[in-house]
Amino acid sequence: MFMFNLLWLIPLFPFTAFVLIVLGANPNKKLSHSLAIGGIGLSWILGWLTFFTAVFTPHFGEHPVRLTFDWFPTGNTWFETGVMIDPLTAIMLFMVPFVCLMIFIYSVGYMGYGTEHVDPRYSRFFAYISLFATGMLGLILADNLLLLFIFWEIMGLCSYLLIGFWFEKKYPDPRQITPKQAGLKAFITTRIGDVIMLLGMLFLYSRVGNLTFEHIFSHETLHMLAEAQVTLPLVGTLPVATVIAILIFGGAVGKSAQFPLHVWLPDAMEGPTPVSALIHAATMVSAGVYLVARMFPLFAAVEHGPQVGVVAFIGAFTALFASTIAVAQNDIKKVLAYSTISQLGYMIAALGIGAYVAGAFHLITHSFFKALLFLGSGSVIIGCHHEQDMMHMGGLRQKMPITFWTFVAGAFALSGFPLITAGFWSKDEILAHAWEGFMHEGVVSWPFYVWLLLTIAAFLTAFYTGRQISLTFLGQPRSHHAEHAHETPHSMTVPLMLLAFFALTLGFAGIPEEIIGHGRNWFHHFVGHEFAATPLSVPVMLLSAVLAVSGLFFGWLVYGRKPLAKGQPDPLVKALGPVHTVLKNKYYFDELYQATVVRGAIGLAELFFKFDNRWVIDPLVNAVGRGGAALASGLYRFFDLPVIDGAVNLAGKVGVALSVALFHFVDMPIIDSAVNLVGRTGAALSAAWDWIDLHIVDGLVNFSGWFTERVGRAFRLIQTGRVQNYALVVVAALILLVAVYLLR
Amino acid sequence: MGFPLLTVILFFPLLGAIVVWLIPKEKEQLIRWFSIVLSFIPLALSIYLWIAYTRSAGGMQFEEIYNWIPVLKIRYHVGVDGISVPLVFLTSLLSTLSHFYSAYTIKKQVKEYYLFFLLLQMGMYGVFMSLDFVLFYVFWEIGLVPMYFLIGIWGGARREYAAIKFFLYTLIGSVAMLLAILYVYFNVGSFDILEATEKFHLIRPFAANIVPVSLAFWAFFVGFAIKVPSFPFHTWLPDAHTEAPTAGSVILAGILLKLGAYGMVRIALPIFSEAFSYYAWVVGILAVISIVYGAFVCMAQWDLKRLIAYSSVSHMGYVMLGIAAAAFALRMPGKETSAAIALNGAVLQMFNHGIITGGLFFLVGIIYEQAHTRELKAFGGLASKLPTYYGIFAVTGFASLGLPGLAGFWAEFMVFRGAFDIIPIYAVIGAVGIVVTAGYILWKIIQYMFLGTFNEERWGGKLVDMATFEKVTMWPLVLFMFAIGVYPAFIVNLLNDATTALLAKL
Amino acid sequence: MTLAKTLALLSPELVLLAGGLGILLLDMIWKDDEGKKDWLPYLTLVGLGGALAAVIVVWRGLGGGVSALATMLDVDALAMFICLMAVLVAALVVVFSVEFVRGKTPYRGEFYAFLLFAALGIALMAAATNLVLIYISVELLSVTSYVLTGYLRGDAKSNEAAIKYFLYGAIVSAAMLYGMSLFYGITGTTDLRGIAEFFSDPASMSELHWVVFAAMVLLFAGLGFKIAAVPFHQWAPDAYEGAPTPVTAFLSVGPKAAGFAVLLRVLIIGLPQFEADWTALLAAISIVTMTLGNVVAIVQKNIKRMIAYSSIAQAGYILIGLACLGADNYGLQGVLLYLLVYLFANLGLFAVVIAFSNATGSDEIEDYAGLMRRSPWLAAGMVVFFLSLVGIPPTAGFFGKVLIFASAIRTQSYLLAAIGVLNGVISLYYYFNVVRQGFFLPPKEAAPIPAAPELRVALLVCMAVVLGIGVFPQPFIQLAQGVARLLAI
Amino acid sequence: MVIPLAWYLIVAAALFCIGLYGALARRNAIGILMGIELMLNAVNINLVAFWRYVRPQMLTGQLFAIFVMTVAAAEVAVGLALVIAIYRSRDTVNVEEIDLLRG
Repeated sequence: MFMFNLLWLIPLFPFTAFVLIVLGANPNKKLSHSLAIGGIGLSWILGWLTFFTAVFTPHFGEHPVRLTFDWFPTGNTWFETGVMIDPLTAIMLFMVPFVCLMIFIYSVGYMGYGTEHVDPRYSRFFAYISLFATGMLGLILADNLLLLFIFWEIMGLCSYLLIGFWFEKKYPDPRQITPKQAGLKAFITTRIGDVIMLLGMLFLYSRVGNLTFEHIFSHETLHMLAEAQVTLPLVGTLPVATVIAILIFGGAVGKSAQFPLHVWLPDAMEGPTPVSALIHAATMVSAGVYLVARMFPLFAAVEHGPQVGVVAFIGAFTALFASTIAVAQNDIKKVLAYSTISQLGYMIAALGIGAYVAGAFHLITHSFFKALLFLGSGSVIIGCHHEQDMMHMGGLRQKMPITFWTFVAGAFALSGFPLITAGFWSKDEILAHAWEGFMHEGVVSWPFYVWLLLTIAAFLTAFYTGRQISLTFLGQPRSHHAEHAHETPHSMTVPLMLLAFFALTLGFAGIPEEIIGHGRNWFHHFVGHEFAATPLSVPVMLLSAVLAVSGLFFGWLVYGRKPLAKGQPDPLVKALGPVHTVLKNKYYFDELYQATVVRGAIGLAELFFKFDNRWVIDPLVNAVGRGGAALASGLYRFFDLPVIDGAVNLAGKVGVALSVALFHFVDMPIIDSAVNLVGRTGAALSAAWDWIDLHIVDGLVNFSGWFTERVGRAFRLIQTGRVQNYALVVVAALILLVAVYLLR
Repeated sequence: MGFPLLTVILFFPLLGAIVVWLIPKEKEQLIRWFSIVLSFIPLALSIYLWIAYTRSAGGMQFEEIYNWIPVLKIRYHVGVDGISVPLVFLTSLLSTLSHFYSAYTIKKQVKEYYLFFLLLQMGMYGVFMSLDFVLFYVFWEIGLVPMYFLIGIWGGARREYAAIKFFLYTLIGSVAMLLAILYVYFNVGSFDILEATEKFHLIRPFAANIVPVSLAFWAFFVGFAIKVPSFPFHTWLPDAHTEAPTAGSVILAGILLKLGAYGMVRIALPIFSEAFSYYAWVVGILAVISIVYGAFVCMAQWDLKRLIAYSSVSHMGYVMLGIAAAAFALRMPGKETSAAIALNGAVLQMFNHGIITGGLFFLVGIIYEQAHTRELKAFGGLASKLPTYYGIFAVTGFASLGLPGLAGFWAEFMVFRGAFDIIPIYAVIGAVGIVVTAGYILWKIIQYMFLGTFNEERWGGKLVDMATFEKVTMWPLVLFMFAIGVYPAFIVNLLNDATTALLAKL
Repeated sequence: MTLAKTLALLSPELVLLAGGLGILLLDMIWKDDEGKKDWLPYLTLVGLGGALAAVIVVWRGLGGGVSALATMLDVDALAMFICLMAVLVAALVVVFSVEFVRGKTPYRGEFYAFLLFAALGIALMAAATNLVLIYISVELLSVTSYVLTGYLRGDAKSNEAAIKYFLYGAIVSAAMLYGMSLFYGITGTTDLRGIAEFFSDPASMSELHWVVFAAMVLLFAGLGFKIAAVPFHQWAPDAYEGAPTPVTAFLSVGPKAAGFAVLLRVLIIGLPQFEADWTALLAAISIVTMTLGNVVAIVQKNIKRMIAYSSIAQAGYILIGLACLGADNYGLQGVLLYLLVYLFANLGLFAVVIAFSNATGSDEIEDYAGLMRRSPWLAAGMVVFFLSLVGIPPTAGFFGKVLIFASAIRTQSYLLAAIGVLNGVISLYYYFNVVRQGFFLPPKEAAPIPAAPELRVALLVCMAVVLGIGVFPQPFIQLAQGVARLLAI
Repeated sequence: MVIPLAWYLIVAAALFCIGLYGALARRNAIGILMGIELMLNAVNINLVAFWRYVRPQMLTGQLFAIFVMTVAAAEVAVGLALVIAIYRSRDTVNVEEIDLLRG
C-alpha cells in the first residue's frame, strides 16, 4: 500500500517541469523538452506501478484509498481535499500518462527539433503541454468535485493556449477561422459548459454540504438526493439528483464536445497536431466521459429518471450526427475530429443506458487508437510538407510504409475490425449491452433507440475510415507535395508503433468469458464487478463484424478501386448532391451560433453601453436637462428685460395702490403688457414641450447640476441693479409673509 | 495598551507628508526615494499587525480609546478585526507599489503629488481602523480631497469633469450618511460603532418604526453604494478611472471602492440588520444588475482603461451579491453556514479585486507610458514582441475572469456557493456574468492586444518589454494571485472568524 | 449697581469708543504728515487689543451670570462672545486694509475710526435687550457701514454701492422701526422681557394675534437685512462687489454676527410664546436663503460677488440652527460655533482675495488660473477655507455643520436637514470651480504673487484657527455650550 | 371730545405708505430721501400716539420718538453726502441709471 502514498506526486512531476521551463529553461530548447519528457516519464512509471499494485490487490474496488488535508474554512466546518485511487482512476492512470508520454516524444519531431525551421516558441509549447498533463492527471486523482473542477478549468486554459499557439497565423479567406479565434471559441464554449457544471456543483454542495465523492455516493446521501424534489420555473418538479446530474452533464457536454456544444472541436484542429492528438482526441475530451463515469452513482440514483434519457439521447444522436459530417470532410484532421465526437457520443450513450464497464472500456481503447490516428495524420502532414487536404494526397503507401501500416491498424481498430482490434471488443460490448437492454424493455425504450443509432453510426464510421485510408494512402499522388512525401524521423514513428501495438492487443483485456472459456473478463471484474456481466450475444457480435467489414469494403469500393485522378471531384458529391453541401458545411451550426449567440451578445453589449453612456444614466440627466433648459429659457423669455420692468412696475403699482387704499388708478400700459404676457408664456411653454420631446435622450445627473445652473441664471436676472426694484421685492415679500400668515 | 500600533500606522503617512512638505521643491529625486522608503514602514507594520493578530482571540484587537470631543461623546476609538487586517495590509501594499511606480512616471509637480498621496493613504487607513462614527466620517472625507486633486492635476484629457463628478457623487453619498449617523447618535447616545451594533436594534426595532429606520438605512446604503459603486450610482467610475493617473486609478480601484463595501459590512449590516434583510432583495437585484450589466458594457468598450473600470463595476457586484445573500439569510433559519460562506466570499473578493484590478491598472499604465494610446484597435500581436508583459497580463487577466488556481476563482466560488443556497435565482443570473467576463477579457483584451499580427509600421521600434521597475511593481501582486489561488486558507481563516462572529451577533 | 460697576461692565464698549475718538483726533493733528499717518493702523490695533483685554476681564468676571443694566442691555456671555468676535473682525480688517487703503484715499485716519465705531455698534447690538437700544445700535452699525462702503470717493463702483446700500438700508430700517412702534403700541413697553411678560398671560393673545405677526415680520425685515437673509438680501451682492475689499470682508462677517445676536435675543427673550410661528418663518426663510444663495453663486464670474452669494447661503445654514432650537439646545450651540468658524473662514478667504487683487488688481475668477504655481500659500489657504465653508472634515466648518444638522435631526425636521445637506453639495461645485481654476489650469502670467507680510500673518492665523478647531473642537464647543445654556428657553 | 387712537394710527399708516411710495416710485435720489423721512415721521406719530393712549405714565414713547429724530438726522446727513458723491462722479442722481453693479 506504500505505493498509494506517492499518488500526489504524479501530477506534481509535470507541474515542476512546467514551472522550471517557464522560469528558467525557456531559452534552452533541449533542456525544456527533456524536462517535459522527464516529468511525464516519471509520472508514467509511477502511474503504471500504481496501476499494477492496484490490479494485484484483491477486491480493490470496495475501499478506495484517500489522502486528504484541510484546505479552507467554510463557516465552522473545514473543506477537505486530497487525492484518491479506485478502479476507474487506476485504468485511467494506465492510459493517460502513457499516451501523454508518446505524444510528448512525438512532438519533439513534429515541432522540428534540430531542423532549421524549428518553431520559435518551442519551449513554451512544452511548458503548456506539461501544464496540461498536470491538469489531466490531477483531474483523475481528485477526490472531490471542486478539485476536479479546478483541474478541469486548468485544462481548458491549456487547450485555449495550445489551440491559439500559432496566433500570428492569418488565412487569406476571411471566413476560415484563425488559430486565435479558434482558441477563443474553444474557451468560451467550454466555459459555458463549465458554468452549467458549476451551478450543478453549487446546488449539490448547498444540498449535501460536502463535495467529496465518498460522501456524495454514500447510500443515505444518494437516497436523500433522489427523494428531495425541487420545482424549477419552466420544467416543473424534478428529483434533486436528476437536476444536479443534468447540470453536471452540461459540463461534460461542453468539454467532450457533444451536441449542441460540439462546434469548437473541429476548429480546434487549428492547433499543432500533437495538441489535437493529446487534447482533442485522447485525454481532455475524454475527461467529460470520465466525469460522467465518476458521477455514475448519482446518474443512476433515480431509476429511469429523465437524466438517463437526456444522456442517452445526446450521446447517441451526437454519435450519428458527427459521423454523417465526417463522411463529407476533406481535411484529414477534420475527419478525425468528427470521428472523435462520434466515438465520444458512443461512450456517453453507453453510460446513458447504464453500460458503465463498456463505456469505460471503450474510453480506454478509443484513447489509444484515436491518438495513434492523429499522430499518424500528423506524420502524413509533415511528410507532405504541411498539406492537410486529402484530395491532394494519395499513393503514400509506398512512400511512408510505417505510417501507412500503423495508420491502418488504428483505422481498423476505430471501425471495429472483428476479433483482432481493441475497438471491436469495446464497441461490440456497448452494442451488446444496448441489444440486451432492448430485449428487456422492448422497442419503445432508450436502449433500442441507442442501439439503432449506434449501429448506423458504426457502419458510417467504417465507411469514412475506409474512405480516408484509400484517399490518403492508395492510388496515385495527386499533388506535388504528395509525390515528394518522405517517411518521418524515428522520434515520430516509434510512438506510432507502440500505440499500434496497444490498439490491437488491448481488446483482449475485455473479451467476454464465454469466448475464452475458463478465464473471466478481467476488465469487467476489475472495474465494475458490482455490475452484472453482459451475456455474450452472438448475433450482435456477428452484426458488428459484418458492419465493420462491409463499411471498410464499401469505402474502398468507392475510393480505392478506381483511385481519384488529380483534381477529380469527390464521387460522393455527385451521389448525395445538396445533402453533401449541407454535410460539408457542418449543418451550418457555426453560422447559426455566430448569428444568434455571438451577434446577440455583442448587440446586447452595444445596447447596454449606449444605455449607460447615451441613453439612460448619463443621458437621462442631459435629456431632462435639455427639457429643463427649454423650460428655463421659456421662463427667461417670459422674464426678459422689457417684461421684467413691466411686471415689476405692475407689482409695484398694484402694491402701492393697495397700501394707499387703492386711490391711484392703474394706467393703460399695464393692461396691454398683461395681455401679451399671457400670450408669450403660452408660446414659450409649447416650444419648451417639443424641446423636451425631441431631446429626451440625455441624462439625469448632469441635469441636476445643469438645472441648478439654469435656475441660478434665471434668479440672477432679478438682481437688476436698481435699488428701487430691491426695495420693491422687500415690500412684496413683507406683504406676502403677512398674507400667508393670515390665510394659514 | 502597549505600543499604539494602529495609531502609528494611521498617522505615519501624515508624518511623512509633513517631512515631504519640508523638503524643497527642486529636490525631486530625494522626495521620490524618501516617500518610497517611508511607505515601507507602514507596510512592515501592517505585516506585523497581520502576524500579531491572534486569530483564536477573534473580535477587535489592538484597540485604542482616547477622549477626543467629550462634550459630544466623540472618542478616538480605533481597532481591527479579521476583516480590516487584510484590508489595512492591502492599503499599505498598493500604496507602496504606487509610490514605487510613480517615482518613475510622475514628472510634473512631484512634491504636491506625494503630499496628496500620503494624505490619501492616511484617509484610507483611518476608514479601515476607526470604530467611532465621526472618526470614520472624518477619514472617509479626508480620503476624498487628495483624490480629487490627484485626478484633477495629473489626470488625462477630461480630468476636470471627472474630478468634480467624482467629488460631487461621493459627497452626496457621504452627506446623506452624516444625517443617518446623527440619527443613530440620538438613539444610541454615543457615536461608537460597536455600541451602536449592540444597542441600536433594541432601541429602534425595525418593526416598530419602519420609516425612520428605513430612511437611515437607505442613507447609509446609498452613501456606501455610490462608493462601491453599485448599478445606478456607478457613472462616476469610468470617468474617474480613465482620467486618473496610473497610480491614482490603482488606488481608486484597489482600495477606494473597498471603503464602500467595508462600510456595508462594518456599519450597515450589523446595525441595520433587520432593515438590511428586509431590503436584501433590492440589494440583490442591484448586485446582479451590476454584475451582468457591467460585464456586458465592458464588452462594448474600445478604450482599455475604461473597459477595466467597467469590469470593476461588475466584480464589485459579486461583493454586493455576497453581502445581500448574507443579509437575506438573516431571516432564513438554518442558513448560517451559507451566509458565512457568502460573506467570506464577499470580503475575499474585496481583497482579490484590489490585488487583481490594481495589477490591471498598473499594466495599462505600463503600455500607456510607451504607446500613449489606450485604443484596443491600435495594438495587435504584442505577445511576440513583449513576452513578459503578455505573460503577466495573461495571468492577471485570467485571475480576473476567475480561473481556478488563481485568486479570483475562490471569491466567486464562495459568493456563488453562499448565494446559490439562499437566493438561487440571483446566483444563476449572476453566473451569466462569469461567462461574459471570460468573453470580454479574452476577446477584447487578450485577442486585440496580444494575439494577431504585430503592426510594424506603427509600433516598429517603439514598444519594448517591461522595464525592471515595472516587473518589480507587478511581482508581489502576481505572487499574491497565485498564493490565494493555490492555498486561500491563510487569508480566509482570518475572514472566516470575523464573519462568523459578525453574523453570530445578528 | 454703582456707577463704577456699570462702567466696569461697559468697559469693552468704552474702550472702543475712546479708541475711535482718539484715532480721529490724531488724524486731525497729523493732518498733513503722511509719515505719521502710517502709525494709525497700528494704534487702532492697540486700541482693539485693549478692548480684547477688557472683554476677557469682564467675561471672566461674569462667571456665567447675567447683569442687566437698566433694562437696556444684558452684559452676559452672548454679548461678550459677539463683542469678542467684533474685535477680532475689526483687527483683521485693519490688517487687511493697511496695504489696500494706502494708495487709494487721502483720508486714511477716518477709515480706522469708522471701523472702531462699527465694532462698537456690533458690541451694543449684541448686548441690547431694549427695542430702543436695538434700533440705535443697528442704525449706528448701518450708518458706519454706509460710509465705509462708499469710502473710495473716486471709485464709481464704491459710490454706487454705498448709495444703493444706504437707500435700501434706510427703507428697510424704517419698516423695522414701524414694527417696533407696533410692538410698543401693543405691549406698552420696549423692553424685551416686558414684552414677553405681556404676552405671557393668554388674555392678551386673542384678537391681536395678526397685528403681532405683522409687527414681527416687519421687525424681522430689519434684522433679515442685517444678516442678508433672502427676501432682504439684494443689497449684499452689489454692496460686496462695490465696496473696497477689506470693507466687504467686514460687511460679510460683522453685521451678520450682530444681526444673529439680536435675532436670538428678540426671539428667545422677547417672543417665546410665538415660537411655533417664528420657527416656521425661519425654516421657510432658511430654505429659500440657502437655495437661492447657492444656486445663483454658481453662475457668478466675479469672486467678490460669488462670496456675497455664498455668505447669503451661509446665513441660510445658520438659520437652520435658529429654526430648530429644540431640547438640549444643539441649535444655539450650532449657531454660535458656526458664526465663529464662518468668521475665520470668510476673513481668511478675503485675505486671499485681497492679496490677489493687490498684486493683480482683478477680482475675476478666470484670473485665478494657475494660482498654485504663482503662490502655493494662497492656493493652499483658499482650499482650506473653501473646505471649511462646505463643511468637509479636517476643517472647523465640519463641526459647525454637524451641530447645525444635529439640531435639525433632534427636532425631527428631516426635510430641512436634507435640503441643508444638498445645498452643501451645490456649494462644493462653485467653490471648487475656483479651486479648479487655481490648481488645474495653467497660469495666465507666470509672475509669482507677493503677499504683504501682515496679510501673510492674517492668512496663517485664519488657517491655523480653521484647521485647529477642525482637529480639536472640544474647547470651542464647550464655549458655545456655556453661552447657549445661558440663553436656553 | 377725545380723538380715538385709531385715527392717529390711520394717519400714521397713510403717511408711512405715501413715504414708501415716494421711496419706490421717485426717480430722483433726493426724492427717495424725502420719502424715507416721511416714513420715519409716520413712525414718530405712531410712537407718540401710543405713548399718549397706552402708557402715558412711562415716557418711553416720547424718548423713542426723540431718538428716532436724531438718528434720522444723522442718516440723512450721510445720505446726502453719498448722493453728492454720486452726483460729482456721474452728474446724475437718477436712481434708474445707477445700475452699474448687477447680475
